Amino acid sequence: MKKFIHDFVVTRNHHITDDYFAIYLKCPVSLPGILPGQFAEVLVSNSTTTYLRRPFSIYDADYEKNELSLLIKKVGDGTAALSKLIEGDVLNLVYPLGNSFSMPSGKKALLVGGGVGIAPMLMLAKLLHSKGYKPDVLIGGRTADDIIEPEKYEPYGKVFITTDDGSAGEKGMVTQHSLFAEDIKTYSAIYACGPDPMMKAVGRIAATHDIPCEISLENTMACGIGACLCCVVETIEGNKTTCMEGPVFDTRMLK
Amino acid sequence: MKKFIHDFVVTRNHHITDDYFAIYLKCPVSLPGILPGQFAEVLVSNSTTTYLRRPFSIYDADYEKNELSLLIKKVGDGTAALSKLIEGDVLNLVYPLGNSFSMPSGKKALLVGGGVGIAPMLMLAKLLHSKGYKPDVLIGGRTADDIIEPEKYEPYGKVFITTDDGSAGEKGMVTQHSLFAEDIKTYSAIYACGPDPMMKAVGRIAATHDIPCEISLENTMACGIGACLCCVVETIEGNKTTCMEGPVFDTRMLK
Amino acid sequence: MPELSVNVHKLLLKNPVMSASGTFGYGPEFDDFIDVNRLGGILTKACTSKNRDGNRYPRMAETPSGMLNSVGLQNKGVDYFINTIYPKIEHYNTHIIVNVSDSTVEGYMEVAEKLNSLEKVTGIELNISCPNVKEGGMAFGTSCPMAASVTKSVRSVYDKTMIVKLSPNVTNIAEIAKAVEDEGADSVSVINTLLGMAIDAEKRKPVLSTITGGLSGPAIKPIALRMVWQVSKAVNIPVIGLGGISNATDAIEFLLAGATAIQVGTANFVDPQVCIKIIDGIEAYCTRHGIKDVKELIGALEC
Amino acid sequence: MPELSVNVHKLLLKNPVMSASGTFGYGPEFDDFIDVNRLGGILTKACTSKNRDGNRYPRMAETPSGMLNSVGLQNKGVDYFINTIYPKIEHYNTHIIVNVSDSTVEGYMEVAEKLNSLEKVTGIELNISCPNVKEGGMAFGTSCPMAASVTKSVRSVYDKTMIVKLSPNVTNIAEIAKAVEDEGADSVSVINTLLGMAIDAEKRKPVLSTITGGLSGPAIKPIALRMVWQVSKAVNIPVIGLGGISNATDAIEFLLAGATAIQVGTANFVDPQVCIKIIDGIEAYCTRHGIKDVKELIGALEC
Ligand SMILES: Cc1cc2nc3c(=O)[nH]c(=O)nc-3n(C[C@H](O)[C@H](O)[C@H](O)COP(=O)(O)OP(=O)(O)OC[C@H]3O[C@@H](n4cnc5c(N)ncnc54)[C@H](O)[C@@H]3O)c2cc1C
Ligand SMILES: Cc1cc2nc3c(=O)[nH]c(=O)nc-3n(C[C@H](O)[C@H](O)[C@H](O)COP(=O)(O)OP(=O)(O)OC[C@H]3O[C@@H](n4cnc5c(N)ncnc54)[C@H](O)[C@@H]3O)c2cc1C
Ligand SMILES: Cc1cc2nc3c(=O)[nH]c(=O)nc-3n(C[C@H](O)[C@H](O)[C@H](O)COP(=O)(O)O)c2cc1C
Ligand SMILES: Cc1cc2nc3c(=O)[nH]c(=O)nc-3n(C[C@H](O)[C@H](O)[C@H](O)COP(=O)(O)O)c2cc1C
Ligand code: FES
Ligand code: FES
Repeated sequence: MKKFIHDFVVTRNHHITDDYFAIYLKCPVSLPGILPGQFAEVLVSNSTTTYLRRPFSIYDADYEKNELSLLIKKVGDGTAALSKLIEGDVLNLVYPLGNSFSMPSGKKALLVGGGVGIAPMLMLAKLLHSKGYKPDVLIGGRTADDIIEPEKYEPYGKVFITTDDGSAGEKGMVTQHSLFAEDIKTYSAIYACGPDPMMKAVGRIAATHDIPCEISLENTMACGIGACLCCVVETIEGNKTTCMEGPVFDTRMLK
Repeated sequence: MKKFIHDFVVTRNHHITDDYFAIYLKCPVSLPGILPGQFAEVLVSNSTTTYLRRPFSIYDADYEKNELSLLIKKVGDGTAALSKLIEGDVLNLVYPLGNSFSMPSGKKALLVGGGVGIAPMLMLAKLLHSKGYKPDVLIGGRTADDIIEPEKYEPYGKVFITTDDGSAGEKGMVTQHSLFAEDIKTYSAIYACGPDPMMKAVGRIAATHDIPCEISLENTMACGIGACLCCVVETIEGNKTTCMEGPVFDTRMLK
Repeated sequence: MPELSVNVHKLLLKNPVMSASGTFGYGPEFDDFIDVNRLGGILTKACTSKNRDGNRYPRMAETPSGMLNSVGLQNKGVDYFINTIYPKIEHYNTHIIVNVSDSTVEGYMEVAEKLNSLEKVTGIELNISCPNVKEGGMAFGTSCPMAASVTKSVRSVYDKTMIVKLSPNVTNIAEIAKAVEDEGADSVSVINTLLGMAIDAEKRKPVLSTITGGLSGPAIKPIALRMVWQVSKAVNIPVIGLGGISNATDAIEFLLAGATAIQVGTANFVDPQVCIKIIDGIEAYCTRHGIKDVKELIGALEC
Repeated sequence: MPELSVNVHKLLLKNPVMSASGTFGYGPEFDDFIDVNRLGGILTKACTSKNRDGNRYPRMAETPSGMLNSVGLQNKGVDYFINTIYPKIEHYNTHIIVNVSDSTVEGYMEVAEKLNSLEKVTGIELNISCPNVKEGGMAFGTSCPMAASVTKSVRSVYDKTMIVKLSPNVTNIAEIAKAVEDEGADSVSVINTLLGMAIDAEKRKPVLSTITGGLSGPAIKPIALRMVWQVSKAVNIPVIGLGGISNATDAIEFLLAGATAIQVGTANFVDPQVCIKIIDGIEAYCTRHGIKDVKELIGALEC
């Protein structure tokens, strides 16, 4: 897929909670096609301490409005600076980067997002739904504050929630959710994105039940376009770049 | 004089021309006394390429409003970033720094400002006027666009203008202005701030007529508080720091 | 239109701007963003005698105005380069210069010898300065005798333009430059990365799997510029300057300091179009200053 | 409340945070902004045997995340220090360590000997690494025999804590550290500035009057951290870490890498209160991580 570099204009910076915000960006030309799981490398030009671009999954793409959005969690200086952008500010993106999720072999699919790891799941849920699949979306977080915009997924599938402290949905880790106990075998694919331990745990359960499982990795990146080889992950076929050959990997491929 | 470090709040960023802007800043506590010629070291926190603080003369101080202002010319990344600040933004200042102008021995004084070098002259004109002196203010620039807010000086003295291209006031360099030809001996002090060659030229004329002349230097600075010894100027008494023993120097002292 | 071409030994570059090894892939990675043919040359990712997996992840850490990397020469080996990569890049209408690395002198020689016959590979850059491999790498570049020895050996098997890329992690880089000049280097590139380290204070662990890594980016520009200046005064062969170059002004500073050409590395990650902007910016600078030929700028610093 | 005190040889510092030489004046420059007594120590501006005017203006250039300086040891000489400056700072309730420099071994010895008797100067830091003077300075710090010789000579006339400040402009800093340890250094500070250069492309001239200058600030932090790590593994005396430290996280990284104490330099220019913020930040880190004594962090990097 062809990659672009464009100056987007911020149309809205929506502060969802203290820690999470969604930034809506208008494309200066007609928005190119974007696949679920793809990401953008964002130039942060309003932070004195951020040098490299920052990678973010594309949260949503609206081809009618020519807009895409990013869902971002404040974790350091770069994300803090992005949270301060306001309508009219310009943001330079290199995009769309990376591969995408593959389609399930059967009807039902389970989408698991932990915290901000939910970001790539919205476009995936939409696509699955539009193609006639039945996605279930399981959103996990430490507390209710980490369950971001769950209503967005409702048009496309059933939404389930877990929190570590039980402040929303079932109490416990995502992998402790009753879905994994009861219905797990009914899924023909599992997709997960979130903290490493969470993705590993989901992968292990999927392997036990022999369900194909794809996870989206967040390896640290310098270029995002396959030029630096900084973002590699060890696979059974050798090192692969997360930015080009990922970020989505079949867990059976990973070492 | 005691120095302070304070987070000021931008109350207005007044874009005077494409190149010049005046930024008005509210002090979080009661504004300490500021002398004409003193400056502030400003932390630029919205530029990725600016590391050290930037020194700017204090343009004006309004003790009733608890505000001070800076008059800034865009010359590089730091000043460009400052030009983008908007109402409500926070700006950290170390101030008031440096010495001040001394008072003339007789009634009449000539204040000469070239381009943004006019900045320290406003407070000086005010002070001289309030103490009963009669300041004449001569503002020079390349074109009419470099003659910034001349009306501000009118309440305090007579205002004269020169431009290199004659687009405003007399045509020529400040030192070619008729004031220097006719009335120069009537002044008991000359004060100048602007490009180096201009200040040197003014100093030479002052010396010829044996008029005390003080100029405000803009040596590059790292600390602004006498700690680094980067900003030195050679004087007949040895190296002096521009930030502590200056920025105002009697031209007879300089080598 | 000012003349932008420069000569690095036998290579006539259409302009002084090349991409630095390891930061530009092999070229096609940037096809979506720029016309790669506009560059003066492409320095490929390091090529070694055998396949190398490189170091374990994590391989990079951001630092103030820069980054550390410890990629460690990951590549599929010279045969793979010749058979699989070369056919995909030989169409480029610019110099392809292969960055040659290895752990042993024999390894360097093997790679160079095999590349000698590739028509469109008009030169090699001997990387005797990689800080990210346990054996060889930087060790070759931090002592005069070793730098001389690898240069001499490769020279004996390689006919075309041979550039030697120097390590900045030395007391006296000019001495090393002279040592490789004496053994037949046609040019030197100055500098490779500075050895640095990053620590995750929360985890109390190094950020990189290799503990230390190579520092690049604007942070190192003042050091690189100084070294280019020192080396260009010490040798008679052309110096290629690099280290932190991010815009045309930076590039011109390196030319003034004595570089005949420059390379752009880490800046490609921040702006994949930066090389073209630098070429255009150099041209604009020349026009603005009435400079007819960019060669007038080389070493033109007035001290 | 975690214990923050550390020992550098005979000096008990109330916390590991000191100000770096040449960036903090003599202390009073910061009285308006902080309580200087809270620091673990103050390293004064360099002190030489005779008055020195330093280099000509311009003496500084901003660089990406850093700066170059070529102040060149401007000071009024050791007698002026003793007679005029010392009385103004002896009231401080913290260690005053004088940074000692000169062009000759005899000059170093003269300064050290004269300082030996000042009660409140509890140590000296031998600056064998100043890149900004024509004679002496860095030359002493870039070869083992010279570093050893100046250390040995000053040791013979100075009884109290003697720290030697090392130059990063070397191939192997650990060797130099060992050389000065062998000759009686009680501690080493790592690092002084890296030799760099800045050019004004418009004027085609060097920015600094001295052409080259010393690079400091966050830009050099990864290099400094690596060198502290290398040196602390090589010597048995305490290492004082510095180079780009700007916040408590940076400081903790240096402790983890093996530094017993740290110095804050250029960051004082950007935030004159930074030293205090770093002390408070180290305390907060210890509390948050359940660390009872900051000494537990020294060299605690898990590799
Ligand atoms: C393909 C991809 C997609 C991503 N999608 C999203 C997204 O949709 N929304 C979102 O909020 N974030 C996403 N991330 C993570 C995001 O890139 C980082 O949070 C961001 O770069 C942090 O920048 P910062 O300057 O705020 O923090 P920094 O100051 O750089 O880092 C702050 C802390 O976060 C840690 N950190 C930074 N980056 C990473 C990383 N990639 N992996 C693990 N730890 C890291 C650092 O070690 C440090 O402790 C994605 C990352 C990748 C690689
Ligand atoms: C005591 C003092 C008072 C000042 N008062 C004012 C003021 O009231 N208003 C105002 O607009 N400016 C003033 N200046 C100058 C101002 O500090 C610089 O213009 C500013 O620091 C430039 O920052 P920048 O990041 O935009 O430019 P940079 O990117 O740092 O520099 C851009 C260009 O300007 C040159 N430059 C930068 N600083 C100086 C300097 N000090 N002297 C000469 N050339 C320089 C650089 O060499 C470069 O060519 C003053 C300077 C001093 C020392
Ligand atoms: C990710 C990365 C990989 C690199 N790989 C190589 C390499 O394979 N061979 C080499 O000689 N230099 C390599 N370098 C060094 C660069 O070519 C260049 O010398 C250095 O980064 C300084 O230039 P810069 O600051 O413009 O990046 C690499 C640098 C980076 C950042
Ligand atoms: C303006 C300036 C002056 C300096 N003067 C001295 C000095 O006199 N003696 C010395 O040993 N180091 C001197 N240094 C070096 C610092 O003490 C320190 O080693 C170096 O700046 C790295 O630390 P930093 O990055 O925290 O500044 C000076 C540094 C600067 C920026
Ligand atoms: S981030 Fe550079 S190759 Fe993936
Ligand atoms: S700017 Fe540091 S002493 Fe003047």
